[in-house]
Amino acid sequence: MATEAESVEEIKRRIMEIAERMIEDIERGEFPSIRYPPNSKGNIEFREDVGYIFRPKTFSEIEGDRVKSVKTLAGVLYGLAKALDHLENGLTMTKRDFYYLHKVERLKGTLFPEDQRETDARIVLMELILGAPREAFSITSDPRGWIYGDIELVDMTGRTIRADRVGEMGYSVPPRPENIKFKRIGVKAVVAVEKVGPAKNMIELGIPEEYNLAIAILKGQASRSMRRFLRMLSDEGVPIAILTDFSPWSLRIAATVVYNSISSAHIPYLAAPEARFIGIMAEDVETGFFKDYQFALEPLTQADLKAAMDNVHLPNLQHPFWQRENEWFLKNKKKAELEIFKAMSPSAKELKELFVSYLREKLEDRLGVSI
Amino acid sequence: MATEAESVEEIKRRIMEIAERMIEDIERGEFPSIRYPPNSKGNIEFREDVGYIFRPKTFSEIEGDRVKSVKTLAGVLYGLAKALDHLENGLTMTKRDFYYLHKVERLKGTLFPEDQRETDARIVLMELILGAPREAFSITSDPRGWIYGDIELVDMTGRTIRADRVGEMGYSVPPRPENIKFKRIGVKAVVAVEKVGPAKNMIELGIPEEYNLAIAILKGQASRSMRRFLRMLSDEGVPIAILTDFSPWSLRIAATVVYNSISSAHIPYLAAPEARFIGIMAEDVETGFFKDYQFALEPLTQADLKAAMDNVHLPNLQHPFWQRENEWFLKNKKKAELEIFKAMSPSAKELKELFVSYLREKLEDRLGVSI
Amino acid sequence: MGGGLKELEQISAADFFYRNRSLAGFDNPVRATYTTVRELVENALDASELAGRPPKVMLTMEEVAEGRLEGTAVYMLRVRDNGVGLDPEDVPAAFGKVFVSSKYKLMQSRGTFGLGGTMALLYGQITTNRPFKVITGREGSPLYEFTMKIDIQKNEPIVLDRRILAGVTRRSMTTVELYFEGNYRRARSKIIDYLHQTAIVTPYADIMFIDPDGLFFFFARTTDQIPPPPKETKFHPKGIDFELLKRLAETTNTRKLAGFLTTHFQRVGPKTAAEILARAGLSPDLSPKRLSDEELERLFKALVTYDNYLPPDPSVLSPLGPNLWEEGIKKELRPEFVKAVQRPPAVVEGHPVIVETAIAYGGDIKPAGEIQLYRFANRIPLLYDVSSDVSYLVARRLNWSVYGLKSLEDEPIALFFHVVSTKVPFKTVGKEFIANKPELAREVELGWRACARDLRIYLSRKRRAASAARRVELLSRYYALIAEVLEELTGERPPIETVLAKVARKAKVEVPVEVRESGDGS
Amino acid sequence: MGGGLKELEQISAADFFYRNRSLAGFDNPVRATYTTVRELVENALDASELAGRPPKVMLTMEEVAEGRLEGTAVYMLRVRDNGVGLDPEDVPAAFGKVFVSSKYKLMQSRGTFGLGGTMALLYGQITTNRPFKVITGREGSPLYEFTMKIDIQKNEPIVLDRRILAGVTRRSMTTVELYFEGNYRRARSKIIDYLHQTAIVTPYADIMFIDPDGLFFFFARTTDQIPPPPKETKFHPKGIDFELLKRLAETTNTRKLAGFLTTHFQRVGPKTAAEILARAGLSPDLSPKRLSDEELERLFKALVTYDNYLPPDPSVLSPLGPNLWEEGIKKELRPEFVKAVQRPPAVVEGHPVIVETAIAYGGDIKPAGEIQLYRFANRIPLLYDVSSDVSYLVARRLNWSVYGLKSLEDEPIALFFHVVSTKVPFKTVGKEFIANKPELAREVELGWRACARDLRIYLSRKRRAASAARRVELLSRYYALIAEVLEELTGERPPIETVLAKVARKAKVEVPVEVRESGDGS
Repeated sequence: MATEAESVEEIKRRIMEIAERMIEDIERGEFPSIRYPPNSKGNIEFREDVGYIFRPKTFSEIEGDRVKSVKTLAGVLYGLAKALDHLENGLTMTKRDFYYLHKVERLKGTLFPEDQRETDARIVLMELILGAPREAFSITSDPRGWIYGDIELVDMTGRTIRADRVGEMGYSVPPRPENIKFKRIGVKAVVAVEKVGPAKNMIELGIPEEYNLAIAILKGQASRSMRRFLRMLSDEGVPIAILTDFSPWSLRIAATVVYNSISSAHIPYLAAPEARFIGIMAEDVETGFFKDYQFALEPLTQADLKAAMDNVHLPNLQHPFWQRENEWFLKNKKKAELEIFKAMSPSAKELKELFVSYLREKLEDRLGVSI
Repeated sequence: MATEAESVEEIKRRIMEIAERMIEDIERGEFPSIRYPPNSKGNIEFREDVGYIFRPKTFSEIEGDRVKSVKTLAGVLYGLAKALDHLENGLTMTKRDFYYLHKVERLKGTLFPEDQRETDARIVLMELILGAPREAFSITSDPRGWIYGDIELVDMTGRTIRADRVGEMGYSVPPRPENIKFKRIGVKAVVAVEKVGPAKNMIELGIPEEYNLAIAILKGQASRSMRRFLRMLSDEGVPIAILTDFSPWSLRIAATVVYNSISSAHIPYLAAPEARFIGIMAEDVETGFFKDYQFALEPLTQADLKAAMDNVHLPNLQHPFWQRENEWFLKNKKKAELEIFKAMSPSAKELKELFVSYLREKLEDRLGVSI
Repeated sequence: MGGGLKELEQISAADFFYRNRSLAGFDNPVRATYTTVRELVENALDASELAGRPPKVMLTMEEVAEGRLEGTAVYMLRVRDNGVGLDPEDVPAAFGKVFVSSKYKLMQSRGTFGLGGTMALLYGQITTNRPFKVITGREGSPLYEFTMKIDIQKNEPIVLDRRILAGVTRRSMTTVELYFEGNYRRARSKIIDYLHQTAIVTPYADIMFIDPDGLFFFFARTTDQIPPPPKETKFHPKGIDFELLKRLAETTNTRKLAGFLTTHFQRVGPKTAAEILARAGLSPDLSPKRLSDEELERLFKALVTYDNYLPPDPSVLSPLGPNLWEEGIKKELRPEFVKAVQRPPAVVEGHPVIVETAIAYGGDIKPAGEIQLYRFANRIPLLYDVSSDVSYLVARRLNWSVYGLKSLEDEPIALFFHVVSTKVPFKTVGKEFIANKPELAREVELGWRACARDLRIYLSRKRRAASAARRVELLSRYYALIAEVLEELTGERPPIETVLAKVARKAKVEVPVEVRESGDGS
Repeated sequence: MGGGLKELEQISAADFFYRNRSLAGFDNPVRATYTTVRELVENALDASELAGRPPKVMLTMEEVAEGRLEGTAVYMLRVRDNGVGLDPEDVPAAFGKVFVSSKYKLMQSRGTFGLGGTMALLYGQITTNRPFKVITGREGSPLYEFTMKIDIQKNEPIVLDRRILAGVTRRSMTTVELYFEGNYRRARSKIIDYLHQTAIVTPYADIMFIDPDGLFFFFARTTDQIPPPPKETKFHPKGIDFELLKRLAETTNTRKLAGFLTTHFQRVGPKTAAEILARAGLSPDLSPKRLSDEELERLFKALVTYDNYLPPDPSVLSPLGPNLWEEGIKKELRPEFVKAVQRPPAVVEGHPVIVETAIAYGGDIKPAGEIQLYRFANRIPLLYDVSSDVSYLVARRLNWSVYGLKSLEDEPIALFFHVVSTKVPFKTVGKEFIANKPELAREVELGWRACARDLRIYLSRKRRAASAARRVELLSRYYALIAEVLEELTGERPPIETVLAKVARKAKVEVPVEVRESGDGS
């Protein structure tokens, strides 16, 4: 699935092109500048069917003759040179690494950074200039997330791995899943679970084996690599279900998997528009599955409430479905967590039954998958 | 390696014994009470050769006739009943799950919790009463940490797994590593690296394969499961090296692997006293490996400084070695991070050489391992 | 001084105050309205108390015309007291002159400069140009009515009319009636507050007020007992200055220095007088009136530097006493607990001082989100500048938690502070708050501590009773759960009723008839 | 009033103040020391200015004996001015009586109650019982020396000695010499501060002070120009009260009412007078001295309710003027920038007011972590209670960021505020801060805004020049790096010197000779 934009050779070519254009400018007696499409609101569209798309209409210029931007210009150039070097040596770096690449003698008085925010901001700029995610030029994020289930894949080293045979957590999704090829997919669907506890319980209860499901463990907000990985699975035709808490944050977690997020809207292939939300909903709490367990709801914290208020304006939550859910928080000031399944099962015996009946109903209803 | 204290049957027996003793008390017309050794300073010893050991000299009583402790008594009893239930059904739970097990109708007016701190505190009490880690009675922590290298192991499902053939991150250490059996260990040593970036780079540079090393990725403070796992490897005779930043926190990270920590001092088999510190040291910065890169040091944050001041009194850092290192922070108010290797390598080419020469020197010097 | 003087002219004391009326609290119509009421009420209370009878003060205020400024009006104010009344010969001087005061004697009194009442009359005259009336009589004698003005430039009374209203006065009384321009609307809450607090500190007085809107306020007395009136006293030698000594020496009737000292000063007996005169190098037989300036100065030095006097005589002071004060607080605030304490006499800057404190709790007192502090000086309520007062500072710094109180702001508690002295240590000319002198702060602190100790005992008794009952209820609830869980684990329900009955007996409480069933079986 | 009066006695004005000396700032030895110096300096400055010459004030203070209290001492204070001197006949009344004031005229002056100087003498006498001396003479006439005391009870001067020191005075002068008990040690910093701030607002005065430790402080004048002296003026009809009208009517020399009005009031011409008398129903030909009380009252009502007067005449005021004030600020504080602004006259509560403001920046002024605010009223520095002053409130609320200032506390900036009026609207009797009247706040705000606009222009010019040079330096540095990285990437070093030269020419700055080499090659 690696696209042209992300192939190593293409990235190298683009970096060299930028360098040469700068030299030409200077030789003409002009200050060099770099033009790029900013990830401003106007350049980002949101469509319910495909999520965020980056469609530049306006462009910005990093102008080399201005005091305010000459540091940015030099910084981007230096960053691109370092990225090229890493690509050529097949090495990755973290954002912290990138920051340290600026803590060198030669950059004193110029780019030697005050703190990491400076170099982090420049990474986004490089993404926009190169039109590629930072992983494409070797700056990876901390890996987070596992997948457990009957999926066979070939990873960058060429080895074949089966995701339910690599330990009880399953397969750790790597920072750059681009390198993975799927060999065989033996599951009916992937259930991406927000929290480790419930996901682990499903695995312990044998649900993946018994019902032919894969369990993806997000551990909070889905990481970029996990989102890319789920999109790759979706592109293979696997139905993706997102199982989250019922909280203002969980709406965002789900929507980010489906639509991508505004902060990474300029990066393609992070959205999985075919994925479906099967998390807890207002209806489940009010009149459905959890109606007798209202007392087990948690109050919203101040941060939760703030998130709910912000949700009102988030473009990827504008669909009436999300807004209706979100209104519930603003009105009731409560949330339901996946752990509520525990509060419902007086003894551990009942837990499997509860999980399965919940999954059965939601998978059928939202993805047409029968288990 | 599972000890008697942690075997499922033994735990179940102990729980039933407590219940029966309470019934006997009540039948005698007395209020029941539970006696346990608190994890107070006096009950914890520290020895440089084995780390923290829990050796109770004084005992506390949860008294059933006192308003202040009757809630604790009821809470412990209820918690033990829930643990027994999970053990009988082969299911784990998180601390959050345990909290939710208290959010039930029947506990209204008694144990229905205000917030999770209440039930978290009770877990520690249960550990002390049962004399076993919470994992033994099915309350597990979030998994964190990987190991990559030529190690073959058999996990709880009975499958054989080789830790350098399960993807580019390596094998995810599970929440309860007790269940693992080692089949073959092909490495000269395990290097436990604090941070993901440098660890990942070592793997990318082929260092595990080329030098017969395993890389354990801690991702910050080593999780309880990782510490148990490293102890298990150490018990198999594998030299363990701990590679951290040079910061007040890193001293604690290293010492916690070697000696265990005071907060879990009552839990056995978490320390790996044979493990050796190979992280960055004051000497390295002042006159050694990094002496020309002082400018790449980071200033201590307020939190860092506070940690350094607290380190002065931490029992597991009382050895003159740690105190000398710690004094450096108090004096210089700076720290060195592992990313400094990046600041030292003008191009990615030099990085492997730097890593290898550092590891070679330190492994030889601290563990007598030649690579 | 210097070269710029022209048209030199001496002005009278009344004239000076006319020109600087803000000094006495008449700086704007609102404040002037409050000050006018206050000065006349205080004079009326003083008059009645000196007569040794429970005061009965009746105020009537009517709006009679519009004022010149926005929001102001001309008011008629009539204040009647049941004091002994005045001799008609004294009336013109008592009401028509500024700066009448009694001679070289010390006595506790409410008045501020001893001229407040006259200033109110002066202010009325300046703003309305109307005369004021004084109706006064003594039981059995005729009742007189004077209609008067004040000649401000000369500081002299002008009697416009003097007549006999009745041949025989049935009950002694004095009524003052004046017109002034003010603003009652905006002064109203301060005035009512002032009367309410006056009632707290004067529980033996009936105070009635009919305001310009026709509303009737009645602060009724609940006791007949009045505190003993203050006595006059001589000066303590440590509190004098040279000028005073000179005047005493000029006007004394004594013939010899030794007698002069023992006659005019307290704490000076023949032996002390002899020692002092020896130190001054003066013969005890010298005539005080014939002393040279230089001799007088030696005497002065000897008097003020001598160190073996007893402290000033406090018998001159008239504190309210704990009983009366608790009475006043109960009647006006209806607390569930009140405790007043009178401190022993102390000395502040050479003057005797008695501090009285009280604490009230609960009942009609509700938490107010701020410290509720009532302050009084010589039985006058202090309404302004609370946060600078010594008592406020003490209230803030005291560790109330020792007495089982979490916070003064959020509990139903009110604090009271009364300072009684021949010279109240006010901090400012406005006389609205008491200076933060260490000796005084100590008195306030010790007083409140004593009150708070009683409050702690009261509160802890109350709390103990509540907590014993709560204990039985709580244990019952938890043991219901414990029994249930044990039954789940072992199949056997332990007999918790026996143990519970034991505690209940000890606490003298019933066990809840049915040990509560939990809702969610399992 | 009421029944308790005994031994009635009238006391004199001097006696009243003797009994209430805290009113005038003599409440303790420290404050009394400061007040004594201040009152005498102000009298001296007034005297010299009225003589129309740059003041030269010389103070000497010596410790002559120990005081009675801990830390106090007896001091001799001598203050000499270069005013026109006094007529010897005027001396006793001018110095030996309380409440001498000029007659029914309004004039801006420094004095507080017009009695501060006398109070200082009185205080000295009370505390030391020593006489004071006045030495005065007019150029060409004899030089007299008076040795005096004050009879406090009678409020009369006592001249102990009067002699001629010299037959001919060479330069007019007055010296006052007195003894008092005080505490210079603790009053020292306040006194020096007072003199320093007085120098700011009186740049045309030489002020010298030799203190009890022998230290010499000299605040030298830097200009000969003195502001025009204030004029006397008549009352504005809106600012009078009935009492005043009555006195004017009694003492006037005019014969007819029409003339009376135009003669004694400002803003009243014949036409206005006629209108007012018509409204009062009084004939213009009536004699003012023969008006009945009732007629006078009608006249009063008509005068104060008439609404078409012009506002009060501000020519009576004597502001310092921007030039003199900037001079004073420059000489005492040496700022790098100063701007003073004089606001047009305004009216506050019927009295004319002129506000002067100034802002100074940089130089010897350093950031102080708090607002540096200098306040003056009729050329007197105000040293206490800054945080309640109207100007402080305005300084806090003004949005200074509009003028390129981040914070008053952390920048090297000082604010100045001077209010000039026939009646300065002080808030308290202590006369230490100015009331927060909206009209006044507006004047202060507009004044500072005008100053701040100039400051903004100054600062932005300064910043622009610095930034052009910085730009060239900065671009050069970054292009050295850019060239290096490009060379690493492509093997080709681009000719950055050309482009850099272009900017440098535009900014009129040299390009650094060598474009800086980076340290770490790669």
